[in-house]
Amino acid sequence: MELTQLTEAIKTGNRKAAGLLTQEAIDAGVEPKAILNSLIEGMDDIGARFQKNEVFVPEMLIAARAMKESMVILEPLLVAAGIRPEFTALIGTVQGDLHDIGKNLVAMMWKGANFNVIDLGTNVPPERFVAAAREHNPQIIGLSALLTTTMPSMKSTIDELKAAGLSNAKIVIGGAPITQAFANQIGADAFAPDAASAVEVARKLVGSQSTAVLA
Amino acid sequence: MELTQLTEAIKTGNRKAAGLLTQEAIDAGVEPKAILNSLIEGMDDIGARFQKNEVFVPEMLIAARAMKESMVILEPLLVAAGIRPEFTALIGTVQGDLHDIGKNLVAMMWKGANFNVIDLGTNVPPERFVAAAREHNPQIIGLSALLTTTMPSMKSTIDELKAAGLSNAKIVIGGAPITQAFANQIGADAFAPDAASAVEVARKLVGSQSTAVLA
Amino acid sequence: MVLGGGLVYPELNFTLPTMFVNGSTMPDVAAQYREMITGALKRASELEVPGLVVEFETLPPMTENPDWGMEIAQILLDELHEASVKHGLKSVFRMTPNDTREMVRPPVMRSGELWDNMIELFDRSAAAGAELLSIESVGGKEVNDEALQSCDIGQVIFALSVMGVRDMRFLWTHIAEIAERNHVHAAGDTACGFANTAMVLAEQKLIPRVFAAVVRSVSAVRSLVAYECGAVGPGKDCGYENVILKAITGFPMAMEGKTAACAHLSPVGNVAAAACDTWSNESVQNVKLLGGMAPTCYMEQLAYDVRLFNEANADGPEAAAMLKKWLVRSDIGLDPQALILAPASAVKIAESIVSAPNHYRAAVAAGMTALNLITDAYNDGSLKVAPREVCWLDTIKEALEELPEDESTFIASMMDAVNTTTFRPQDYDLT
Amino acid sequence: MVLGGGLVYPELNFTLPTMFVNGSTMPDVAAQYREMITGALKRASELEVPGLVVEFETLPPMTENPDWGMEIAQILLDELHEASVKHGLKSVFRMTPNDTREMVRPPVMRSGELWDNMIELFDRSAAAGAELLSIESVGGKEVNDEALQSCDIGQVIFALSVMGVRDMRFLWTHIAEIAERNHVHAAGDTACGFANTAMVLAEQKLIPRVFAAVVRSVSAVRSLVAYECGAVGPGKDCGYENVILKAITGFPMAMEGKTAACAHLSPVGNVAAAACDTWSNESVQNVKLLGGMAPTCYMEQLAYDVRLFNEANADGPEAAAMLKKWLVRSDIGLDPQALILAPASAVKIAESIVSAPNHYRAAVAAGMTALNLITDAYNDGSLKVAPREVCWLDTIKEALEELPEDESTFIASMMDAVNTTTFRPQDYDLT
Ligand SMILES: [Zn+2]
Ligand SMILES: [Zn+2]
Ligand SMILES: [Zn+2]
Repeated sequence: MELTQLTEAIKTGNRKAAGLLTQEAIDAGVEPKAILNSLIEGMDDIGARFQKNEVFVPEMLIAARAMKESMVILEPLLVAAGIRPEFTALIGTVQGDLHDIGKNLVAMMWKGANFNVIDLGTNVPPERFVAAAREHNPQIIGLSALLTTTMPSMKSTIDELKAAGLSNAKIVIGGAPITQAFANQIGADAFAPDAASAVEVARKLVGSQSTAVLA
Repeated sequence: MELTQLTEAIKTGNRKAAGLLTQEAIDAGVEPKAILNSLIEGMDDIGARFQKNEVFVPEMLIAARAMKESMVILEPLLVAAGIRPEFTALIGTVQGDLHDIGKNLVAMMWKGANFNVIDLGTNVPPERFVAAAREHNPQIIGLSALLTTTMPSMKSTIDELKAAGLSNAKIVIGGAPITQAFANQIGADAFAPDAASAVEVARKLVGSQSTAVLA
Repeated sequence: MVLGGGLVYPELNFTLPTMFVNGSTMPDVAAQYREMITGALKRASELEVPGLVVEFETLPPMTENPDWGMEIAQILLDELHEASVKHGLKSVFRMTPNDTREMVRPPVMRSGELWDNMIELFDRSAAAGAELLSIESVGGKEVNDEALQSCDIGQVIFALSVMGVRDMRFLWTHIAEIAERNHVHAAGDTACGFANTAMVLAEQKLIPRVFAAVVRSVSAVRSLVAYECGAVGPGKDCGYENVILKAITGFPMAMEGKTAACAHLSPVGNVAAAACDTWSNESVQNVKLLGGMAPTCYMEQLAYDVRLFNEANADGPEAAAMLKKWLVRSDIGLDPQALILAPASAVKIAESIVSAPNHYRAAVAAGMTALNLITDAYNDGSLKVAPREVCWLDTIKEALEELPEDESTFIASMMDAVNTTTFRPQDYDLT
Repeated sequence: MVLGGGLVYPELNFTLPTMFVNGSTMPDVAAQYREMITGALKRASELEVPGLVVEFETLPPMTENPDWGMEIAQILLDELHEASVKHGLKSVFRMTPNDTREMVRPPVMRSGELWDNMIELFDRSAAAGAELLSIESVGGKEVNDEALQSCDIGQVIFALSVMGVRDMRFLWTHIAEIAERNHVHAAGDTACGFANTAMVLAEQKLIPRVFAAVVRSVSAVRSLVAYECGAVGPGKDCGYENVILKAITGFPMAMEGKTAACAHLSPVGNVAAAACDTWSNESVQNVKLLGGMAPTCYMEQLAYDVRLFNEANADGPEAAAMLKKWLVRSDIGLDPQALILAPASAVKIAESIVSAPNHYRAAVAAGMTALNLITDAYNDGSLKVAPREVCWLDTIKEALEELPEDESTFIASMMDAVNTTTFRPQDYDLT
């Protein structure tokens, strides 16, 4: 069977078609890895168009939902074959700060880039970052803040992560008042000026070769 | 004789009268210290009016010039009596910066407050501050900068002064881009937001009791 | 000082640079606010502003700890008093406690320690002399955040006209009572966390501008509730929907535009000025610019903006109308939100709101009116719409048309559609 | 892009935050400028400005090391080119080498390494595509600094109309030659180090505003020399005297006002806009504001200011005149400098300058005309003058009246009066 139809279903966010075509492919005996790649190709396409400002977040979201529909069916086969996301990312808005959206967009973008994303929510104290990092062993930890008065919480969080010996995870920070200079100052590994660039930044940090490993 | 006339001559910046009345007082056998105090009283009055924005720099300047006219006559007697300015202040615009006026105004204000002021000019490298501090043993060192790109020279200067063991002089910084936060950051002892406040700041630093020891 | 009496006043707001707010930093925090207010008031006096509104929008720890919030409020009130005595500077103080109820998730909206402390801060600041009480209330944001990302106008309408309206009715009844008891004014709210979030996402090209414009129009229905509960304006600066509320209520409104670029970029820099009674910079951190501390620099910019508005007003209604025409025309051809915030559009949206039988239908009507204004202007060539956005005109229209007539049917369908774990239905009378 | 053709363009300038400029920091310096220009151009494109002037005013080390200056200039030129190709953004690049001749005291004005490097930077940047050449030249500042502090108008006139004029004649002959050879424009100079210093000192209440206003008027005689030597405008933004020069030359002028509060406070925030062909923010550091990096925020503010000007202009000369009337009226009753920079005043000052037999007499005439305008307005109640300043009206008048008719007599008396150790008389043909 032709997987291009499945890729197209992801690109256009056709959830129903995505599910049906995935099942069809499995039934036709197509390799799980090949099916996954066709999904990735679809996400790759929409992601590139998003980066070029040709489509918006909702289009990204419906593509991601279509992908999810496929993955529900595909995942057990991938697990059985030992195929899993290469990288894990932890993300949260730091203590004292309630801002959601920027953090959510980055999480969505990272999921789209085939990161296993664990979202700790908002107002996350340093100790919860530390505990979650111990549990999930992430390669990337993303910290978000929108208030000048919660920016110092980023530093506390980084300090506690380092003190806990969790310094092999790369830390990337972002949010309206954040700058590269601040990132340098508090010992973050990187600064992402916006959601779209967060993927590039994260990939660079983990040294991922793929320009678009999406899943 | 009445010294109030001399005080008045200083206040109004009447240079000629200041000189004549000083000589008269000396001839009449008035104590040099008493004459000095009458001058100080005049400068004190004009200084207070300047702080209240009632008079301008030029009025301060002509009062200072009248005072100088008196001092030319009075100084030998003061020296003979062992009466000299209590404090010495060094001042200069830091390396790379050519801005004069702010620094000059502070120098003028400090002179008015009876500091012995040594003005190193503009574009002063750290080593010249160090050499001058060794020579003059100031209680106060004033650093001025008007460019964001010469502010780091303030830090270099402070670092070199400290490295040279000259850290008993109190360092005060100022200039358009300077803030208290920057002063703290580079280890300055104080920040003077403008020329008028520079006197208060300097007096506080040297722990001078006098609210207006002017000469 | 009469707000809304024809003269436009600057309204200044400022905030801390990067620093913690806690017990040990409170002396520094206080010093920062003292520095900001003294610098700004000095400049306002020098420029002889006809009067000034100073807004204190607290940071979360200052609402959680009313003593801290009051310490800063008192510093500001004292400095305003001193500037009045020393320099004859007339001023009004607006107190805007940060809505901290969402510090826990799902938020507890009507009780608990967060609620108690917030109400305490309103009460104590009103007693201390805060003449205007405002808030950027957040009820409904639990659903709206997600709705914006998926550009789901139905869910936005649920968040704003069902959840938002119900929360504001509860909250503003309390604020109005506090204002009355303390003989001060309940001023107004803002759809900041809803429509400004949409606007900023659109500026970042993350969602369509046409969608953000429709959200703005819908948001008016929610912000209107403050006035239904007794608020009298001026509505809070960042509520760009204030122009619509002014058309409905006639109350004076704070507005912000180009001179709030320090706080966020916007496509409505000039048009927003066309209906302002106070003109604001939204918020600027206390950082150093070459000209002075940023709050002082922005005080100067507001003062000159306001001088211009008042000079035109001084030449009579025709002159004032001419300046407004230029301010409006400068923006409305380039952005759909600018178009729907032009006073003429605002009147049409206001009409559609007041003719509706309930808040829900008002929200749908406001959205549809905005969408029609945008579509008509696009079709007649007077409004640019980016090619990638054009399809959204139909998408939003269809979504609006599919919404049921009946509010309870709508609520039932939305309670199925949205993520109900993000909020407490009982806090919105939705159980 | 036609400057002076009726459409007003924004003119943006930006500078580094706190950092060293040296060989080892040049990569960071370059990154800063790249960040500033890309952010600003992105916003300018989004707001669809009709065109843009970007000024690069170098910092001293970049004039001393032309390679560094050129590295940054090339980054800016490349980004302007890219924005033009990608987004159709029209732009003009103004190169303003910092006048480094005063790095040694007394300054060597006409030769030496500092001079050579400065001229090299002009030449190379013109060859690279800098269409406008400008400078804030400093000849005469050696005397003017002291003259301002003592408010000695005779010495100010000596500094400006003798020293300044002679230095500018020498310098601008070179710049005009470079411009011609490279087919770019000698744009113009500014009395920044003279009249803006006076204005800022007056804002700080250190010298009288009336004195600063007279200094401004006198400074026009000096800045005019650039045009006498072949400059064609637009005169540099911070030259508030440009309005007088425009009345004389008819050339387009850059102006700055309220939206330059980031760089310095001023009493002429609106009136300065009444004669602008480009509208500038003077200079803003690359610091972060909540809305974005400060250069981006100021780009937005300029864009909206300019939209308003152009909307009024689009309605024809009467409409444009009405907006100008408001801009002027907003400021001229409150500050003497605002009064003398109103276009109507500027014409009178311009007339007194062009009727004078030489630069010296022109300076005296300009000062007297300004003083009379101020005195008349004070007397008829249309201008506020602070009580402590009133006596200065007579003081300055007497000082002006006492100045000799004959230039050589004046020069001889001034060479006795001023501190001649601060400058090299031979650099001013004064030996
Ligand atoms: Zn807001
Ligand atoms: Zn606000
Ligand atoms: Zn300048």
